[in-house]
Amino acid sequence: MNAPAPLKAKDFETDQTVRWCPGCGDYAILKSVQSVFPSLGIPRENFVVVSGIGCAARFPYYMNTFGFHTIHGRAPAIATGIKVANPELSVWVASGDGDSLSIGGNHFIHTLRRNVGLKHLMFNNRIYGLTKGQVSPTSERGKRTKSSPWGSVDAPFNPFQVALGAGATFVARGIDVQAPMLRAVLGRAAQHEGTAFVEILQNCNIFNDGAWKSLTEKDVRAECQLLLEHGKPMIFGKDQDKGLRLNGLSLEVINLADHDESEVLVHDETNLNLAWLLAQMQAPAFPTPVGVIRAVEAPTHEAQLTAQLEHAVENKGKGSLHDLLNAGDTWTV
Amino acid sequence: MNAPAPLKAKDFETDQTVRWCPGCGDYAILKSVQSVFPSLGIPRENFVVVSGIGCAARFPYYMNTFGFHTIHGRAPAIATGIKVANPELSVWVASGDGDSLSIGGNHFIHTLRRNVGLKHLMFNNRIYGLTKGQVSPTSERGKRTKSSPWGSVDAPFNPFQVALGAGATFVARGIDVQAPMLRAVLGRAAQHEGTAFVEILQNCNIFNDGAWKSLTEKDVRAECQLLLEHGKPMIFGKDQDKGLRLNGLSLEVINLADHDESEVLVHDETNLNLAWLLAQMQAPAFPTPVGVIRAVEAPTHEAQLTAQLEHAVENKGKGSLHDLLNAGDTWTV
Amino acid sequence: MSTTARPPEGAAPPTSLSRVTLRFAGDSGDGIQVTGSQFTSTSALAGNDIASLPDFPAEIRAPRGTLAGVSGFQLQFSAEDIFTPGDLLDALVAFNPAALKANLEDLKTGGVLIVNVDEFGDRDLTKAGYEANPLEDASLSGYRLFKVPITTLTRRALEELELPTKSVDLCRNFFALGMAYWLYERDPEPTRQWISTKFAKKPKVVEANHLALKAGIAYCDATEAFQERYVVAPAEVKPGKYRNVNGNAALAMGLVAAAERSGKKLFYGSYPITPASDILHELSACRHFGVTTFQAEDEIAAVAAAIGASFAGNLGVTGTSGPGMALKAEAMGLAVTAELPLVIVDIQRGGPSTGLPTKTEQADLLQALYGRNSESPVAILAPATPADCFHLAYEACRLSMQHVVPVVLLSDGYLANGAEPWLIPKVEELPDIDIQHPGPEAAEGGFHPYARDEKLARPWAIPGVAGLEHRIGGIEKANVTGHVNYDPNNHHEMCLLRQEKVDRMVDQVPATELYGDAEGELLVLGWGSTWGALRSAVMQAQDEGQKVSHAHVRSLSPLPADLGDLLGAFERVLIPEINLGQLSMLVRARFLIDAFGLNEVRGKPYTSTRVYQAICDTLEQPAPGRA
Amino acid sequence: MSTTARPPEGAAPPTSLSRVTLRFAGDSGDGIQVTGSQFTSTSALAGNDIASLPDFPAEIRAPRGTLAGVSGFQLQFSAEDIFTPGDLLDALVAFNPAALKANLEDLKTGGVLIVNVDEFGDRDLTKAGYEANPLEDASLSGYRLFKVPITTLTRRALEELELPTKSVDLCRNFFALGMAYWLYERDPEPTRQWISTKFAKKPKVVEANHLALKAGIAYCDATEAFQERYVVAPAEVKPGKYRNVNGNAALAMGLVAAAERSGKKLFYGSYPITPASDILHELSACRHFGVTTFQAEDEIAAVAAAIGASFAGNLGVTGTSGPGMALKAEAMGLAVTAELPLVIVDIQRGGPSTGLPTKTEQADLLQALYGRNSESPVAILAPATPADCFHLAYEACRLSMQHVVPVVLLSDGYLANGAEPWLIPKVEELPDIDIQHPGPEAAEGGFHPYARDEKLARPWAIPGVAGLEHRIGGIEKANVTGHVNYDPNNHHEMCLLRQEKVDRMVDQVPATELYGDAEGELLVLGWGSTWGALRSAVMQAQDEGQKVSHAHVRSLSPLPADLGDLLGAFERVLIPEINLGQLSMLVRARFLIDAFGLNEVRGKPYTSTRVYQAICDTLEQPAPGRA
Ligand SMILES: Cc1ncc(C[n+]2csc(CCOP(=O)(O)OP(=O)(O)O)c2C)c(N)n1
Ligand SMILES: Cc1ncc(C[n+]2csc(CCOP(=O)(O)OP(=O)(O)O)c2C)c(N)n1
Ligand code: SF4
Ligand code: SF4
Ligand SMILES: [Mg+2]
Ligand SMILES: [Mg+2]
Repeated sequence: MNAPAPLKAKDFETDQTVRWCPGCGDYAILKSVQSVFPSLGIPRENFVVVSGIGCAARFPYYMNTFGFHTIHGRAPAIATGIKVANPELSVWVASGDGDSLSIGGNHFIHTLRRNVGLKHLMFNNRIYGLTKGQVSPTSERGKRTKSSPWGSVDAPFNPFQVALGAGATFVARGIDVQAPMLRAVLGRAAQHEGTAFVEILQNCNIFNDGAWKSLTEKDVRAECQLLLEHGKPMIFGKDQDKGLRLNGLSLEVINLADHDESEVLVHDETNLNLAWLLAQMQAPAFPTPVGVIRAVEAPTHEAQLTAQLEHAVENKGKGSLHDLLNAGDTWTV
Repeated sequence: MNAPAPLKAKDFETDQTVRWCPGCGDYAILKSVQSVFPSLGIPRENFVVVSGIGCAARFPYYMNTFGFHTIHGRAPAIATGIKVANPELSVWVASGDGDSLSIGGNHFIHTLRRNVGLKHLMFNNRIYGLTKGQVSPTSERGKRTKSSPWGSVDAPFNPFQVALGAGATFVARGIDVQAPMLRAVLGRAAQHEGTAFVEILQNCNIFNDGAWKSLTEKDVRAECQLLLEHGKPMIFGKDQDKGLRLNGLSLEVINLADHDESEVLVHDETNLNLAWLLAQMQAPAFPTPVGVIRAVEAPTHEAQLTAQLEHAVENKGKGSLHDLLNAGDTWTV
Repeated sequence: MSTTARPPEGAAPPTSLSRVTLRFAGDSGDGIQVTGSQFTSTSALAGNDIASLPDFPAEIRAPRGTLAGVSGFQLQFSAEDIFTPGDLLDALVAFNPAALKANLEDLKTGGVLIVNVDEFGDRDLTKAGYEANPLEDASLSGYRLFKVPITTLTRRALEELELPTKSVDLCRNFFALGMAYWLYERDPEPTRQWISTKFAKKPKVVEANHLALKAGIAYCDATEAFQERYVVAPAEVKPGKYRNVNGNAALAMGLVAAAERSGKKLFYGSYPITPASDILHELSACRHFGVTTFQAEDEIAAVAAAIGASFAGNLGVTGTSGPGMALKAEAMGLAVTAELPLVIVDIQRGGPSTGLPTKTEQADLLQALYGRNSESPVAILAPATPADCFHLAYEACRLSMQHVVPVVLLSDGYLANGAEPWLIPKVEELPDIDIQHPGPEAAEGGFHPYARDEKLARPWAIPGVAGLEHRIGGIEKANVTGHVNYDPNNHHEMCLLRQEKVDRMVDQVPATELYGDAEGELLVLGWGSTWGALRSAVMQAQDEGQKVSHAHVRSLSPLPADLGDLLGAFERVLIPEINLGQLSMLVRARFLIDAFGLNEVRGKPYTSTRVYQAICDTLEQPAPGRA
Repeated sequence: MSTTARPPEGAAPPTSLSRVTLRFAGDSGDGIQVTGSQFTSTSALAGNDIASLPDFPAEIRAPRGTLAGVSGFQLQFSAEDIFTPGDLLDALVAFNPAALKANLEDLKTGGVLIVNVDEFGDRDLTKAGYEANPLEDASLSGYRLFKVPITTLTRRALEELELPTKSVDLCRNFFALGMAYWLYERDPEPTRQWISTKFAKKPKVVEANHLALKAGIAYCDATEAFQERYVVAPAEVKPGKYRNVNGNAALAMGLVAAAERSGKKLFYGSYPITPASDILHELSACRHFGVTTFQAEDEIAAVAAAIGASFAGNLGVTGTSGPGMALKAEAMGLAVTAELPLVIVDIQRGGPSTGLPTKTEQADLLQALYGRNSESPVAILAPATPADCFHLAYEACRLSMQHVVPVVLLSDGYLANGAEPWLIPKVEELPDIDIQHPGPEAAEGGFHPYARDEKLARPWAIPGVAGLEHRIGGIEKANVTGHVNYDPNNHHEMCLLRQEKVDRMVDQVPATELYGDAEGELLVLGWGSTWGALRSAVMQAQDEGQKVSHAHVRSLSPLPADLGDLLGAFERVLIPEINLGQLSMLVRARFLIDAFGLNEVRGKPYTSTRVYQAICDTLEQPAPGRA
């Protein structure tokens, strides 16, 4: 085969009209993904985008790859089958907060436990978009929606804590409207061998407009976000004047005017306990961490399975159907 | 009503023959539960024991309370309906590791998120007992079972980490064969208002005999278990000669011969990050923590719902069916 | 009131019509649903019989101006009894080219067609997929086309308010409504009042919409454009107090009513899904009725929690649509064998799988009957009209609690969103729902959770009652004692008992109403939301002297006791359903009748025209022999 | 070999029998299954036709000596063709009082009854629920009772080995087997060899078991207890190589064979559930065949992963029992509309809900057909015998991949565990499974994922092939292009196409084999595991001159093309099934035939006696008229 022409973002667009509400954050995510895919050195035909149901889950229709828009919550399980069947494929799950964490919560945690080589992108708009505005498992307590007109009584999940609790090997956060950062995060996810969980903060301008505004508006970003970089001190603020410090078992924000930079904790993607602390950081006391919170290599489900298949052949010889059928006590008449 | 005669363990026995394998750890758990229930000051008719399917899930049949042996994995959801319908009831879920964490994983994490007032007892034998010995989500990697004759390829869940990740307000561990400790843990769970998750290490002598032997055998207990007590330093060992110390973001075991007791970390049931660290402690480097790892009060689902129901009546007046039917534009012919 | 849609003195007298079918169509942001509802209410107040149906786009907010974004609202108003929102349109108001394109095929030749010409720019046409402007070629010559610059006129009318253009344009729908009121001589006052109440907190908006409405009427008064006006006289309807109600709202009220009348707390466990979500929304607002709604993590948890609530003595209800129903299957089986009250609401939609979520279908009947492992019988009711959703929801709760058995309520997307006038029942006239929970006295001599009364119902004994402690579960139980039991004969007996329990509910099924003679050449048999189309079509056939009758089954399990005889009295039976023949199969199997089917699965209700045609076709078929 | 079960010279000649039904019963720890299997293998080697059935207790390890803990193994061996493990027992070996109590009612009057008297102590009797010792009153007088102190004799025989008593007692089953070998003149050599191989690493155990076996034979030789011996001559069976196989093992091999022969990788996604788990176990051992087994977190993930694997080009299979099948419903609907190959194995068990997990039933047929939202057709095959599980598993895979359609394989607990001799097929004689995935050339001119061939199958295009990138999903798709499509006519067409695709598979259904004349007074129609009982009963009726024939449906969807004509040629049709009339309903609805049913749901197979009786009863009924 000739070396194929290098792929461009356009190669990943389909001829289907994109059907999200004008202004929806999903458009920006789509653009970012379309611009990252060609850079990965993977032939287009080796991408598979799998989704459940929801606005987010419309994603595969707009990606010119192999795609499967499945049923609500089951995308990780279907994607697992795809990846195990053919580990060569680059398998991406596009899913909403409801799809991933409500109906799909069990598959979500088990995929993480097994460390199947999927990139799980969760578009978190803290609402059910497609069904027109019900409370989601990431909606804040007290939230009034169509299904909670008196206010939601439940605490939301912290998606990172759920993922870490399930044994996630890669956890990261991006934001719909911050394309360069999102692209970087997606690039990292693509490289990860096991399950890469990426939470993408996404605005649903129809049913939950401004859910992330307090940290995504241009003028507050620097103060409200902490961009994590492995091996770098965790410093943020418009003037890079604040940092994170460990105090016993908790994190605290220090002002670099009063403290030395050496007190600032250095980000370590491989430290599970640090990831756990970072996962909990919430406004207003803390900036929201973005970028890669955790990344460790661990054996993937499919790699171990493949090894086992090979080992079995080494051990027992390639299975012979004739022998299988003729095994056990036989007799001839 | 006359003050009823105080209840005895015997009052909680049923006339049904107990049908576990001789030697099964479930017998001891049953005994402990039967001995704790009468001490709780709750009338017998206010107990409901709910279970899914599995050996563990046979539990309700042997408890002379209201009981519901439901379907595989769904006990927490059914129990939620019971508790919400009647918050006066003391609702207990008896469930296996497969029932809770495999098929029932989603209900498990959502119950914890909502903090529904249930006591969720998970009998962890690291195997599927009832179906005769397949790998469970708590089985160790490499485990050979009927369904994994070549060794399991997946990492197990750490049930505590899963629970903490889901927002658990009460997390504790007991052991089938250590009745006094188990009874104490159950007593604490009974007092907790929200979801109380209790992992009970249980021996399945038929399909996974000795799974916990390395820490439950009488002569190793002191060295291999750390009994947690709120406000007390975390010290263990036959001679109470070892303690836990914080080193950066990790725990380490120190020998009190070489260190002062003041260095030893004091257990704090309300510290989520400490709970996270304790949850990860594993043999051989660490003792297994037993007792109450975490206990914090937080609003329960049903209490908030009840408040909302009351608030609504205050706010809108008790609903009138006539008004409801006659609402909106009406006309008379 | 100076502004009125009444004719100016001296104008030509309006043409009198017995019924009109009208549709508003535009972008989902155009306020189509409000416009339609207002016309509906006004017509109801004017005494017409009415039936209406919204048509939502499948996307939340498809791009403006595209076909995918078209929203519609159709209503029929009439001087006679009507049963459907109408087949072909007498008039269509199209707010943009996409709306025109999507709806034109339903407009009668010669029908009134009002378009907002301001929206027919080149880009608008392209978005709608028009290559040429239909307003400028001959393609609309078959209709009475009125090209009105609605945007311009509205803006002009609201000039003085100095509102931002965006806000002004939001009033265009009232301009159009004004025109429609003029055309059909409707009193705009109720709408004026509605506007005043609705936007009470925003006086500017009130004023703007009032002005737009008035301008629409004034435009018609002033221009010569519309030469004709129409009146539809009030219908003769049963006296009483009415409101317009859609199926989902009616269903939700039926549940609340049953809870109130039985003194039970309603527990509604659900997971959002189109087109059932509105029931969750309606009930969530009913906290002051003591209604508990539980938005579960999935459909399985929703039904499971409802089962738990039932076990604890609430009226446990769960609601969903087809795909969610599939997920509930295993737990429904538990409710069957646990023999607990449980109402399962399925608002059917287009399938299989995700299918056509916003479209209607009647293809979950066999799923409701057989969609569980093993012999797992439930009762099944299916409302025939939006208002009937109230009555059958109420009945489902009553039966479920009194017979201690799961009951499925099969509505569909068409009933859910379709609306009709509802003669509001008096609370005290609703059937009694007497519920008996055994008290502590039942413990005497030993409590038997699977003892049965003459209905074969077992006692609904709830936790908290001393002495009634007992265990139930999904494993087979001994009859009477309820203990786990593996005895072969007991199992067989229990399987038969569970079926017999449902079968005995036939006593509770009213005699089948027959519309037309009790014998004849053809019986049209239906169930569910096709009722209106079937009734209209049969009326038409009867008017033309055909020996055709109509019967509609509201209890699908058990089937009415009289059904066999009824069917047997006709030479042919035609069963139209929006599926590939599900009731047909049940009827054929049970009564060995070679029934004809009308089976089109197009995601939309049958028109009465289509059913009428099927009637004619069937009458031309030789009558099949009988077994 | 000095030890033999052959008669000593000069002994009375043995009675010759054409067939014998024998059951071993004891505690689950007693080695009953091994004993039974050994007798089965030996009889097979001796040339008999055989059929066997284990009966496991519902509990894992119920307390020793209780009724709940009784394990059984029944086999029939014969000099003629046989089709079931037999109805009533000619001989029963009961290892303890509970085993006696649980099994006695199946023993023929006059049958041989061997009991281990050592186990009839007072405590043992109480545990089994006996108030008095049945060996000491007259209650067993109707049988040929042999009271053998098996425990004592085994201990004595093994004395010299100085093993712990516990180990010695584990050999008692071989003592009993030795007795049975003596009684039926069986050669113990194969069992001796089996013991040697099985316990090769434990020579002491080998020796102990050899001694026990020998002692059992010697005991019979020595005592006068058994006056009679029996021989069952070899049957005339088709020549070839045989093995004994149970349904689940056969099924698993069928899947592996289909994967091998089609060159596909087998992906088996499953969640353990009785009685389907053994398929997972069997396949998990097949890693060296490249078989991937995926023990999922639940049944939904299991089917979902199998669908994903199919999409990626594997042979995706999922297996479960009824409750798990219910959970898979929604995902099966996805496979239907996505039009992917998928084999869904349902090993039916007693229901509803958890029901009777270890017992058999045939009540998931309607669930398989209709247990999903909307019109969601699948193909359904049901094997008739344990060995047939191999062939239909193979066929299900072939059809699913070639027609690109989900296929359900309905086995049951009886087939799963029941065993029969299987004429091992030659690998090269298995039907070809030619699978075509479109290659890059299919991209030319635009790839159409929902274009169809003459079977209406769409191309199975798998990821990794350049140019074939396409999207599929659960929303309705346009035919040919596969794009999301809401058009009403397309939806109707697609609903019909999906059904028609399954209907056209009728070409692949072989003509129905009729046992008996092609017309007559009664056709006995069955499906699934009742085959043996039906065939035996029909043979009996035919032997008695009745005009009765037997037909057995192996393809339930589509039904065989010739079925209607076949049924029409008989005056009456009787459909025995272990449910309340599921195939009956299909047949009645489709053919308008007033079929009789035999519908007993006892968690166990019909005996041929029961079926024979139903045949007689039906023949006495007036023949129903015909439509
Ligand atoms: C089995 C099933 N249950 C429910 C639904 C209805 N449904 C579709 S999407 C959705 C949730 C959407 O929320 P989320 O996953 O957050 O995605 P978003 O639309 O916000 O992107 C629901 C409840 C469904 N399609 N299938
Ligand atoms: C829907 C469904 N799937 C599968 C099963 C089979 N099953 C019963 S119990 C069980 C797992 C038992 O393991 P666990 O929950 O750990 O309980 P244990 O028996 O070990 O106490 C399984 C898979 C079932 N009954 N229902
Ligand atoms: S509803 Fe919200 S999430 Fe869905 S497309 Fe519209 S803006 Fe986006
Ligand atoms: S199988 Fe294991 S868990 Fe189950 S009853 Fe027996 S010993 Fe206990
Ligand atoms: Mg969302
Ligand atoms: Mg277990």
